[in-house]
Amino acid sequence: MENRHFWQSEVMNFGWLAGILVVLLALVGMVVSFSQRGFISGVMSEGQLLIFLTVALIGFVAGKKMERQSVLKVALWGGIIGFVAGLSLIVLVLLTGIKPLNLRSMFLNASPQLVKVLTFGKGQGAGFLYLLLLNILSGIFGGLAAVIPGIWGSGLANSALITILIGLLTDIWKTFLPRGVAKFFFANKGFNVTGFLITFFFILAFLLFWSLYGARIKVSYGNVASRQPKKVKITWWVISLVVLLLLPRLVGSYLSEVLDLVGIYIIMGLGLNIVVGFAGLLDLGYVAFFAIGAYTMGVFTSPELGLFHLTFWETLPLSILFAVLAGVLLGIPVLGMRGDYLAIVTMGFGEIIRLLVLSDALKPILGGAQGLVGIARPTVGHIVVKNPPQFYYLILAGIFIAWYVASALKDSKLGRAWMALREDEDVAQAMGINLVSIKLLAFATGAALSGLSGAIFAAKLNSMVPHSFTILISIYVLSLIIVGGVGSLPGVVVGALALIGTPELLREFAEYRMMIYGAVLVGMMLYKPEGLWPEPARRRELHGEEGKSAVTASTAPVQMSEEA
Amino acid sequence: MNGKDKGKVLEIENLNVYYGAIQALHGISFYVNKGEIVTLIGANGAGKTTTLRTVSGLQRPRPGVVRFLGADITHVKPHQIVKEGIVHVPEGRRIFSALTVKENLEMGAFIRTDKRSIQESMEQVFDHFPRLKERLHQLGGTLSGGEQQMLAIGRALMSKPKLLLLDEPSMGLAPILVEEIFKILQNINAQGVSVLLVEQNALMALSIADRGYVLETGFINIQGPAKELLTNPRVKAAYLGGS
Amino acid sequence: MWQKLKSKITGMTIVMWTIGIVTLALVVYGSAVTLISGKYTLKQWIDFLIFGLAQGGIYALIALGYTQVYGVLKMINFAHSEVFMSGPMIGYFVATDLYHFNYIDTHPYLSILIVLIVAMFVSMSVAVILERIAYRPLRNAPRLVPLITAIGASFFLQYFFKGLFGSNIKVYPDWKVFLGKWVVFGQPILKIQIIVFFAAVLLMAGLFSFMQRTKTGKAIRAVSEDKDAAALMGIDVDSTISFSFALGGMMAGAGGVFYALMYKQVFFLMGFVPGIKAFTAAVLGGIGNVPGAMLGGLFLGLFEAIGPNLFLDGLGIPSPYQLKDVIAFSVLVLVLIFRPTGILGERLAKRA
Amino acid sequence: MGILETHDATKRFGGLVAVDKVNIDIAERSIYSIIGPNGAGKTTLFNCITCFYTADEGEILLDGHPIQYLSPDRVAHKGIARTYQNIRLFSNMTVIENIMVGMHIHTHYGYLDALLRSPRKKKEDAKSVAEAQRLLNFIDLTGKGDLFAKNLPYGEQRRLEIARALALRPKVLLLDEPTAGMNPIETENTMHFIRRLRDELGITILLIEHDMKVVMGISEMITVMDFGKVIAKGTPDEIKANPRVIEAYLGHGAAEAAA
Repeated sequence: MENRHFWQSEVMNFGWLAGILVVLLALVGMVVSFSQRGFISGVMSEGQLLIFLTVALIGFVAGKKMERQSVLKVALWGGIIGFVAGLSLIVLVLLTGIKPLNLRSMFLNASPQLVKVLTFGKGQGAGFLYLLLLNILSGIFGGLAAVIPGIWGSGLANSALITILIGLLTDIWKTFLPRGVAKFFFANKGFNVTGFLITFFFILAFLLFWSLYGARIKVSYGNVASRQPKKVKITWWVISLVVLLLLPRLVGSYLSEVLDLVGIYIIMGLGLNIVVGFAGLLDLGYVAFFAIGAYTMGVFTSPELGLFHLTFWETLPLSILFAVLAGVLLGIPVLGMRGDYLAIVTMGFGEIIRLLVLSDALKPILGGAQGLVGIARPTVGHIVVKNPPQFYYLILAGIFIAWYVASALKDSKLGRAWMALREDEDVAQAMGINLVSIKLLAFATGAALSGLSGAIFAAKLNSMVPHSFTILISIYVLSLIIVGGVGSLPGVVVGALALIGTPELLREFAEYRMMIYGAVLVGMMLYKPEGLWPEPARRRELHGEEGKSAVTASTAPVQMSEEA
Repeated sequence: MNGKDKGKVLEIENLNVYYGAIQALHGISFYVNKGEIVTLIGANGAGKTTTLRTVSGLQRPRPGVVRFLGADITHVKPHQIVKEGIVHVPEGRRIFSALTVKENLEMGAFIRTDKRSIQESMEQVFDHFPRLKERLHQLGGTLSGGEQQMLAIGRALMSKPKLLLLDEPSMGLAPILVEEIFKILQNINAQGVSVLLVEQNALMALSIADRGYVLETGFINIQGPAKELLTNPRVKAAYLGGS
Repeated sequence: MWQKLKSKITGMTIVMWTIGIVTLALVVYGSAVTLISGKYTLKQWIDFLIFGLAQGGIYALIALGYTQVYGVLKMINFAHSEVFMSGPMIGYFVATDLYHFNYIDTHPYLSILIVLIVAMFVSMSVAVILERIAYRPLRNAPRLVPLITAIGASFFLQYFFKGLFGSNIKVYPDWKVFLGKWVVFGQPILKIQIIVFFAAVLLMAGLFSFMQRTKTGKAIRAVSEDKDAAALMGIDVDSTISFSFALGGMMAGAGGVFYALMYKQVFFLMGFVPGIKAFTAAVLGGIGNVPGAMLGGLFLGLFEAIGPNLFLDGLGIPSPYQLKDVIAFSVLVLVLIFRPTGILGERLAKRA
Repeated sequence: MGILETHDATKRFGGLVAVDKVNIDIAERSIYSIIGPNGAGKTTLFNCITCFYTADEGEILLDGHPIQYLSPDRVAHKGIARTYQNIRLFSNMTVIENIMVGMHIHTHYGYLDALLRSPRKKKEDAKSVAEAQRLLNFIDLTGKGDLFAKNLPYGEQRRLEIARALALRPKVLLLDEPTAGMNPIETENTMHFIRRLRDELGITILLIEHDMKVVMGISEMITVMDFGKVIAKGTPDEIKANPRVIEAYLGHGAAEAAA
């Protein structure tokens, strides 16, 4: 260490990393795009926040890595990291200014707006100083959050994160909160300064309070819960049910639309979770069944083709039936395949279905590239379900069905057989489990739920085009399962809210959605493969083990390699 | 014999190794002197292979220390440990079946660059195992079990090791071949290579070794000069089939 | 014997064989109809053939990357299609600059070499970085984990490039020397297709002899077979794996430039379809097998170039060319069902 | 005629004949051991009997009926269960779930029952849980049902694997080195346990084992394999005295030493 040059030292590695990351964030366009939104009105936009958050994160990681060092040294490191990151951005700004280089001919986003955002609109002198200072502060903040012992450090980090989350979703709060309160906290775009400070310090205070008294509160609540477990449980159920039922009224039409979309993905997610999560069969052609469900709905109800004239409710079982048939048909050839082969073949299937739908060859029955219009709306009594809040209830019913199916099957011999299949196919077979039938049942059940979801989707849109059924849908669903926690039912909901809901609320995200999903998939697999909301059993086990045997956790991979 | 008291080549101290929740080695310690043949004997699952894998860096101890010629190599990567001078002939031979015999031997000399001295080493290997020369351009996978074992040992010698780790060289071989291979091992040892030999075939192993350790479920329970172990009643009962 | 046979026939095998036989019958029938109708002239068939060879050469170059990585890690590098895309994408900026300085017209061969080297270098770097960040930490994780990472990395890279360079289709400049046709045995043939085919073959031959002759090549083969044993020989397994990613990346980068020369355009999603097809080619030839990948690539290219006109047309399907990707994917599925080890792959004994 | 027989069972891998015309004949309610050096083909024979591999030649008869062409799950239905040399539990499932997977074929309800949570499903599942608990008691793991299998200590994992096999209610239980990696006391307990399986549950046991003390102590009949072939067969006393066995299994020198 001693004889290495400073520029090659560890802190500089972190510094370069931070520098490269922020420059890439700028070049990829996220910084500018997010800057349309304010975080703290007039002080910092979300684009700028993104930079500082990144720097703070790197500072945090660096701080964690040198936990035993003195606080002062960590702060110095954080500062250096921030400095390097800031400097990199300044270099970027200067480069964009060099005319003959014409950076913009290559990097679309090396634009005057980027320069403006990076220099806080204050020109190169003061702007650079600002940028550098804030970067340094972020680095120091991240580093300190990592090393300050006990609740203070984690409290700082957590309250910053929570505050940021609140700030990102200001539009939602504004619709919920009374106008006066909203005005006090939030400006036209994002927080106002007082709102930000109050929120941050309130959360910090709350976290500190909780760390001091939380355990005691939990114990006393636990007493109540353990004395009357059933009562508490029922109360919770009733409350959540009421909230679920009232939700569209509370949030209005636009958010209902978002909820509908999330709901459609939850149904699909619950279905794919059976295939991937329970049975461990990685199916990337899942969108095919969604498409089949949707197209069945379209073909049988659309007056445009004029082939059939069924209603929504008459077609719904057909949608599911055809999806199931397709699930079994596509399942048979892939029975003998494992892991990656299965993934790529199912992906091929998904593409085949899409290409067939698109082709001129099948245009007379499927509508070709133009798609279908005039798909039937569901009717309940005399009510035609057509606006988002109405569809919300239909979708909610669908979710309940899907949830019920998934949880009933999971808690049965079939569910156990699937898990055994996921764990060790050969041994599962030696236990007398017929692999063919349980694999096909997994594909079929998953396909049924996807078909259901597709049918609702088609009816909701009223019209559709083949381009709605690309591989991206499969990837969305897979991502949300993984983010939520493979095999976990609540995880599907959490995953769908996070991955489908957020980008809808933060429109700026939408453009970078796939990039973020990709990064999230990689990041989850590297750092949190069990997901945000793992299966209850798994969680119980992980908690029971905390501290008791750190040994087990860290040697698990070794064992895997041994078996391989 | 040829200067077996020049000091320790390999020193193992308090080695603990885990697979998941299962502890395979419980703080074992042993050493190999320069020029010695030392054998580790024990039943299946006793931890013999794990010990060798830990010495050659394929497995990490927690905690434990492996010292080679006085230097701590506990956390050195496997390929660098080869450069230090330890070479491990794994259980089941593990020759590269899609590479020719010659290519297998070349891989053995991977860490060396001087072509001429590599050629010399190859000649030496052929001295030990003339049969390999006849099969030079055959694919490794087409060799018989005995030839594969010879190739595995020959390949290991190509790196000019100071210490040879052998895992069950007798496995799956006819007794006559086992004797031939053990004789060659003695020759190799006579040329100054120290040997750590893991064997189930306790009798054969002890008959050529200087010292031996008996490994039982991750513990070293008996140790001593090979001659003594051969007559030790407990060893006899458990591993030599005597009564 | 009969009992043995009977035991092998289950409902599933019947279904699968039915699928196979029906497919075969359709192909034969369609081809017969097309050939008898004489809809296409010999010249057209030759055009299809040459195009198929060039296309196949590109598939083969990409397929080599899948095979290299599968060899050493036994996983499908899902993001390889983005490795393929990244090279020609950056190469485009070099090519346009060269074009603006009029260098392409004055020094066509030198400038294509520059573009090629840049593209190969970029693809190589992407492949190596990918391995380092996304795969290496997961070397011992359960199989599904690195696969999901690979999928994630693939989509990340696509949209990362979209973010950096925009989503518009970028048109490669023309190399005048590659335009037009040559007359071979009285048949005019597009220059570019011939050049691409031979360049691809040359690169593959280079790679093949590298793998056979050099120490590093042998080390890659050793690592493919047995990582632990290779490490015990003193081979640095990590860097050898990196190296095979690098080789695969370079081949894909070159393939990408050829693709860009043939189709004149690059954009951020260009990798997906050639990627999955090249994977098909790798499986077709026997994944993990270098000559297999080459053979599989050429075979698939030919199949795809001739197939739609040959048998789909005969079946009376309108605009059969739309369905050429369906053919490729069907080939993948059929190969995996009936000969999962591919043309050159040997059926490995299943041992505990 | 025994409960399990092989007639000239043969399995090849390429040029290697891993199991070469092996004939064994196991009497009902007996403990039968197969011994031999590493790589002798014992585990391959197990894989042939459980139809994980299809024997290339020869017959495998259970209760006089050929089973060699069945799929592994059918063989399990017929009454053969096994454990593995390197424990293969469903490590991310709980202990009780592992056993309940073993009961799969004895849990009689279908897809619709599961979907509708029918009374029959509830009854059958309750029965399974009760039986699983009973098995847990039998292997001394009472109260550990909710732990993940991977977190049990080694000896308990071995026992759990046996319990999972017992859950299939097999006629014949194949144990692949059940005492590997155990200390003498654990080994002693395991021997006792295996005897109980036979005596209390009436199960026929086929054993691969290296520990001579175990083999000689509990088996009624022994077959010795080497290079895929049977080289000796007999009672423990006969085997102990057989010079060919001593030579193959213990090495050339041993024969002299024993002499």
